[in-house]
Amino acid sequence: MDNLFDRKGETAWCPGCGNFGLRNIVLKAIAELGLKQEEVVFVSGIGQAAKAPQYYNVSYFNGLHGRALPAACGIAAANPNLKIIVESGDGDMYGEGGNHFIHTIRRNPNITVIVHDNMVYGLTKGQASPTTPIGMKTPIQVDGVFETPINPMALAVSLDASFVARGSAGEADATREIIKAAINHRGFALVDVFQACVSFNKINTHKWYREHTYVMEASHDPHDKNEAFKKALEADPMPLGIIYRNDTKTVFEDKLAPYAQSKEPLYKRQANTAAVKEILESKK
Amino acid sequence: MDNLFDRKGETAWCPGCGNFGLRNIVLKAIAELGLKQEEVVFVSGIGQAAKAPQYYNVSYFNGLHGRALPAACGIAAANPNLKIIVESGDGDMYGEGGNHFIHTIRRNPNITVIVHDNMVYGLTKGQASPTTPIGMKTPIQVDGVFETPINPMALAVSLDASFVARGSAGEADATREIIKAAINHRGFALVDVFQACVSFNKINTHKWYREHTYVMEASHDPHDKNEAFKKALEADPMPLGIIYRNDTKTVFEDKLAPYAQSKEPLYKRQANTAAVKEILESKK
Amino acid sequence: MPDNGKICKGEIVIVLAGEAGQGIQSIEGLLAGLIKKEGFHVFASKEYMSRVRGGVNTTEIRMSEKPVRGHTDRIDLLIPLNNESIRHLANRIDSTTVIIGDNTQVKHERLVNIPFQSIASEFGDVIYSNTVAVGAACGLLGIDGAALYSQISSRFASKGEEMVSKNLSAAKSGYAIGSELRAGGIIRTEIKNDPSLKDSVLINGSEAVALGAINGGCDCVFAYPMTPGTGVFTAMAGWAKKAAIAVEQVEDEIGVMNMSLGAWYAGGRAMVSTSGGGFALMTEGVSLAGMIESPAVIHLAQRPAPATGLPTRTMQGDLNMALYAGHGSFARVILAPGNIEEAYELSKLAFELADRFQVPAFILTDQYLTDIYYDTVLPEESLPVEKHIIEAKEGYRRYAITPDGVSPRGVPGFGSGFICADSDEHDEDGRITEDLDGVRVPMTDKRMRKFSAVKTALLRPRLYGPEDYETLIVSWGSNLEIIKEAMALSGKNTIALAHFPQLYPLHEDTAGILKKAKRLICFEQNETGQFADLIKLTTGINITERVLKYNGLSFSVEEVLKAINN
Amino acid sequence: MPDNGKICKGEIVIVLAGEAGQGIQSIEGLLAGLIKKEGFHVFASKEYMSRVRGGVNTTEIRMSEKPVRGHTDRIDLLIPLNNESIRHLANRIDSTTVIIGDNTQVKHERLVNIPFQSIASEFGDVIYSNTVAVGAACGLLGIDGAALYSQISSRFASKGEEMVSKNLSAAKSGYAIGSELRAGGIIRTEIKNDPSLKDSVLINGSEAVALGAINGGCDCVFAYPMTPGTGVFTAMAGWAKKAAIAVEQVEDEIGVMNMSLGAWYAGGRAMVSTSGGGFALMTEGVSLAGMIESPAVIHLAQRPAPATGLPTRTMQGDLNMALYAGHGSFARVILAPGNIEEAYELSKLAFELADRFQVPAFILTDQYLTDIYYDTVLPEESLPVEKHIIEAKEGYRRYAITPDGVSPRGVPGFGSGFICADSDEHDEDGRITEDLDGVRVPMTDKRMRKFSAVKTALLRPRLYGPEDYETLIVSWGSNLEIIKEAMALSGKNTIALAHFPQLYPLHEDTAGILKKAKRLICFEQNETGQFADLIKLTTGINITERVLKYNGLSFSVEEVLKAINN
Ligand SMILES: Cc1ncc(C[n+]2csc(CCOP(=O)(O)OP(=O)(O)O)c2C)c(N)n1
Ligand SMILES: Cc1ncc(C[n+]2csc(CCOP(=O)(O)OP(=O)(O)O)c2C)c(N)n1
Ligand code: SF4
Ligand code: SF4
Ligand SMILES: [Mg+2]
Ligand SMILES: [Mg+2]
Repeated sequence: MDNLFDRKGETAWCPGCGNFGLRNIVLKAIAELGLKQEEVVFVSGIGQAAKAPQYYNVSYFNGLHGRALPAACGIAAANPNLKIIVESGDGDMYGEGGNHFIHTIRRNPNITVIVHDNMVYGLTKGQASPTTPIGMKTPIQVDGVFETPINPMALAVSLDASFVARGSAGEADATREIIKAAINHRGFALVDVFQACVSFNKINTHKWYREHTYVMEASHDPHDKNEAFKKALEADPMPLGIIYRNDTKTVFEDKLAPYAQSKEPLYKRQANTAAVKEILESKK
Repeated sequence: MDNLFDRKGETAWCPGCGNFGLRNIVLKAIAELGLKQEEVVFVSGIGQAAKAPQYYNVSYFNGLHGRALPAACGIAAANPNLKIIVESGDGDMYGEGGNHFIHTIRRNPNITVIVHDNMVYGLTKGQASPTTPIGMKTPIQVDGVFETPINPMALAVSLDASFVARGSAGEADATREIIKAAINHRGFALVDVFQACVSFNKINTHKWYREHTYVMEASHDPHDKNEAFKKALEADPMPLGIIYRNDTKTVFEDKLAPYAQSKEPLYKRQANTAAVKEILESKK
Repeated sequence: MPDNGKICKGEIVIVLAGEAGQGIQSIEGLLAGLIKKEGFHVFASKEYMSRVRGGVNTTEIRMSEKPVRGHTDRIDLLIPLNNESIRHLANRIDSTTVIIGDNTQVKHERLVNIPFQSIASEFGDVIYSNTVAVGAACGLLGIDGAALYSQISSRFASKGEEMVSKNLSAAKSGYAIGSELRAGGIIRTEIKNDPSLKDSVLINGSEAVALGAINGGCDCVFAYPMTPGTGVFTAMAGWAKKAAIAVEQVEDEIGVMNMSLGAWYAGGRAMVSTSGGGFALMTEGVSLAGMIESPAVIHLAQRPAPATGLPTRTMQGDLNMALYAGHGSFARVILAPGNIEEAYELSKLAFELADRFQVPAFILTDQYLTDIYYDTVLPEESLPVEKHIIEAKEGYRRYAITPDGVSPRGVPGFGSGFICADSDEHDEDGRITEDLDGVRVPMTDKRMRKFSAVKTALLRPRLYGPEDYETLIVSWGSNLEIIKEAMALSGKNTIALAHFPQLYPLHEDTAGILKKAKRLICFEQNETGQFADLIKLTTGINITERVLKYNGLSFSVEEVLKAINN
Repeated sequence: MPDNGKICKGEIVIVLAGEAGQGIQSIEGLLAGLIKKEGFHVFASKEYMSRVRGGVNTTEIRMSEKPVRGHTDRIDLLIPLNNESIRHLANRIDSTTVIIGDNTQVKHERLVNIPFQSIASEFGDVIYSNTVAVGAACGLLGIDGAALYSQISSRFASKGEEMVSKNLSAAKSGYAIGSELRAGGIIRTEIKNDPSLKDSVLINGSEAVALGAINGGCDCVFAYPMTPGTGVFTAMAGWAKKAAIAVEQVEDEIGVMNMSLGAWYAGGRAMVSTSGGGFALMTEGVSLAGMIESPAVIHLAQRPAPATGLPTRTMQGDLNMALYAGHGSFARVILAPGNIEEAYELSKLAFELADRFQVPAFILTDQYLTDIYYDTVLPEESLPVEKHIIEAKEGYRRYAITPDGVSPRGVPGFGSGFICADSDEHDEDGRITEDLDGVRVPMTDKRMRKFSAVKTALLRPRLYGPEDYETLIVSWGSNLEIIKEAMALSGKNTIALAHFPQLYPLHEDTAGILKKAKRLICFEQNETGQFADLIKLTTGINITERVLKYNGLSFSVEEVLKAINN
């Protein structure tokens, strides 16, 4: 059966790029979940990964570099009935957007965040990203990166993110299931997905990811934060799967005043002039 | 003996504020370390805490709200011989400045960062900060904070910060020793110091901090990251002391080209016109 | 004690002064409320330091038989709580100023001593000094004691029985002394009261902006605290439940702006509130609004810059920033209320204009305006707000090319069409393009046509004074009422004021209005005359007489009067 | 094959076109280098899409016996690597354009077929097609084969023996076919070469900015990648070790700006490099520079906006942003190089002015200028850079009030005085203040005096053409050489050009220069004429004839010519 979400046609991606694999995984995941096209909104920043929403048949908000998350929170605030999926790059999410990443985790809106983690800045031609491994040489890091890369799993666990998982574009089935679980999760769900950039990252290739990752067993208990942290630190091979989850957290939209009584989206509501009247009355 | 760093006179702080205690601790620490006044630079952002450098006899860079860390990195880049101490508030460091916090940890410049953590925005009159506990009511968070507070210790450990410690303004001796160790540490050293805001935080008072913290035993091994993470999560009471350290990390300034041969600060150097000549020659 | 009592006919100007933390603000609130309740017109303005304790903060309260709207230098009655206040207000104290205070705290040759602290101590704590002071003030002003006591009771009710009774006793002691001084003739007020005042409200500038926004359908408020933008944020947070508003404190101003654009995209009507430094961080987001043609409403409360500047002071220095914020060319609207009524009116209008033309709309206020309050009557709204939203059918094109550049706006979830917003140059569908002549140029032209579109709904400069003016004062923002009062005092019937509630785009009548005058004077609270420059750029008319102030305080009626008479 | 061969006298314009990733850039580099090495003048400019693979990118290479500096629409020889290129360049292909290509990839009725791919396949892989193409081009242009082969050998040396030999074979095959076509007269070049060219350098705009900065004593470069600002960053990173420069990629542009101010504070000389959207994030930091009176050097490479816009295209749309960035009033300097020589000159000057007056100095370039390259001679600097730093003695006051507003600048660690920088309003010591009339006002006045101070070192508009002009073209930035060439072609001796290397403040002669003309035409690559507006605001002269372009491509010589002849 045709996948309705699949917007056929050209992409701006390089042949052989891991983005294609991840695109297929996402398309299949949302189709399998039976999401309705008109209730889904994709949100992204700027980068090669951030172009992904352009290639789906959905509504999207393709905002500024690094600013996908606040836009997504605003969308959630205006209409909590939408399925909001953020799809963006490692530079976008952990670099320029790092502050939003931390605080959106704290805010815990009901959104799914899929990070195309190719450990490099693709669109701007190969500079180091926050996840680039130490030693990699680039046109800017001419002697090799020396900064400690971010471990998105450990970082998200330390912030008590409500759903923290890792996938890999090369592990289609496992990753699709993870993404489905993330979308089904109510609250902030992070899925960092390894993805080879064939043009600019000559170290973390498709093969490298295959050789340095494994799909976790069911035995890992994602509810224990200390265990999750340990898992997150596992380095070689790196585990794929749901590292941590905390289903007890308050969800952002639930705390917003408009939704105390009803989930009706804001666009259907009227200006609250009655409240103004009442307030003015109290000031007489 | 008179402490030369002590700039006597009025402060803009409220009587009874924990900032006074912390100020005394810092003054004593830097005096005991025998730092020379003219080689010390304090850097801060904006907030009540961030005013601290105004009250020392030192050079300071009192920059923008949230932007102390990049300024400190720039100072380190221009003169690696200076002792750079950042002193600022929890809102400044973890809120507005959150992205710099993450990435400065990765960069690992040789600076000490002392955060006055009063779990509130003092200067702007009592809104929630990133460390405000769940449930606290404020003029903005009228129903109480629901966002998960940042645990600065866990966050810094997850980022493999090279020195991660917690103090409390009410524990002068222990905190002074921690700060001294932080200043002596080569690399990024975080000391988050609990400090009561008597005007706006009615929950986390001097007494509360006393009752919910303890000074750690020497038995804790700060070199084990998983153990450190566990320590960081300990909630009631919360440990004070050095939670984590990693002395093997590369220091930012060491990687900068000007310091490959010599540590001479940039202000003493001359424009490198010879290099231009050479480059132009190569382009003929 | 002065030999002859002072008589205040029609009006008295009271100034309260003391350290931050000494409770000036609560005295002020209590007193102003009582004055209004008693049927007198009241106006209050404050100036304060950027600290939580210490320093000197002052509040001016005008009690009058006519509406009073502006800040004056004159002080009839000064109640200083500390000695610093005397020094701080030296320029405003003259030989007729009556000063009452505690002589253990305050030194002045003409001080009328009331031992606030020792009286307070009788009730167990000097913290009751404030209440003694407010009681004394009420007594002096001849305000009804019963009204005072009932206010005190209700204000302290939540703090328990003991607090109520001690404060009541303190107020009564103060009141007795105040009444005695009044009887002794030290200061006499001859001010008629006006019972109809019970229908008017006592409201400050921040609250007026907030309520106007709710009238405009505002349903989301995102902000990061920053003085003086915080007032609107706090007001909205307080009313969030009553008015069903989504309020969120965001991690930084960049997040604030982008969150607001996300909300508009999904059908919300968001406002942000900030000040200069915070707004600087939003400028990339303003450009995004320009590109995705999103409405945006930005309350920008000005304070002195550069950088952190003087956080709690006032200024009109951010006009250029509002005008030019964001890379690229795109239409925008800048409104600048002159008083509380306009704050209420224009804040609503900002939502309408932003939504109708899908542009950023600014509400440009300042610390002075956000903090002042006075009694006024604000109209209640009954017409429903037009939302300018359509149902997106299949094949919907978010950026359909239209004659006026405005494309019908759909929101996700409403209809089966896709709503695609793209920060890159895009085609009518909202999809990224590299077609330069085929798409970039027509899409830019479409956006540029909105510069004309917004001109179809401009506010005309508001003229005060004679129609056949010789001198025309040009002004914007919170100078309005101060200038009006100065004009009235000047007694000249050749002077008029052109007050601009909309700064950008300028109304087409502007040049004509200015050309009629022989003399043009522009009053602005910045270093260069940013608005005069905008007028020059737009009309070619160069106003060379620019009265500029930038010490962080508003103009006073007296200052304006002096400048007019120059 | 056309019946009559085409003769290119004195110059030939070659355009290479193909997908991103097809190696256009490496052909271009090789070819341009060879042309220069052979003693011909060369100019190259590129336009490309914002993607890593696919789409169409083109490079224009002019080979000439005279210096060539500007972009032209005309194409004498087109080498398209894919069929999309033909469509993309349709407007520029005319009946005289010779097109060579592989007819399995490219369709055109006049295509001269060279089977690049099948030849390449002989050597085992179609990836050698490029090398075949470059060989063919060299053959066609009559470039010495030996020079080509030695370039190929050295370029592929690092990739191993096999790569060298296969590329050499591919080049030779292409060269043979190219030479044959040349002999067959399909295109004939009659271009004299100039052996003195060996003393000139081949350098692009980004490199020129970078080298000029090093001459200006630049020792720190902080940036976050953003096209087209990245070129300067990359050049500096490449030369960091050679020139002892501290280079750091920062987490975001806010960090970039603040890091640079930290570096200046501590005695470094930092440059940042960015584009519009990134600069928007720096504006709060620019205001900080204004307040702490820090030098700052900002390379702002313009591209089309709003928002992400067209990331790889060119525009002159950020002038207003550079002019008004940052809340508050403070002096600044905006320089805008018109060509590579000026990029080199003004980049150095930016450091001198920033440091001398302690103000932000902008180097405003654009994608076109940063990417073009041509042969030129750049002067070597020998005079030491003046650092404007003093030793701070005890009691040193960072913000000492001075007649010109500039206070002697100390740095921490040099002397025993304290260097206190404060983003709040501060006193002469740099300590926070709330003294309004005593400190705020004089401190503001001091800062405002720097507006006059920077006017003591202004660059005059540079005039090209007759002194007794009737028509004066007004222009800034990278239009310079294009307009100069068009003027020369127009043959009119009544037209002159006023090119402004400094946009702000404007030189006092500006009004006089403009008033001499009967007709004024302003060329700008933005939607409104931002510079013309600045001239209007400053001089009162309103240039109504504004030739504006904003499709993302630079002007071409032909376009300018047409506009002049209008
Ligand atoms: C404010 C701002 N700064 C910089 C850029 C330039 N920029 C665009 S994408 C990008 C990095 C993209 O990296 P990543 O998010 O990892 O995506 P990828 O291309 O690797 O998929 C940068 C730096 C920008 N568009 N905006
Ligand atoms: C860009 C910007 N946004 C907001 C502010 C207003 N502001 C000043 S201090 C502060 C919070 C201070 O909190 P914290 O850092 O915890 O310091 P504290 O006062 O509690 O010591 C805020 C929001 C500002 N100065 N600049
Ligand atoms: S640059 Fe890298 S990440 Fe981007 S499309 Fe190409 S291969 Fe993929
Ligand atoms: S507001 Fe709080 S943190 Fe600030 S000085 Fe007062 S008590 Fe201390
Ligand atoms: Mg990436
Ligand atoms: Mg705090």
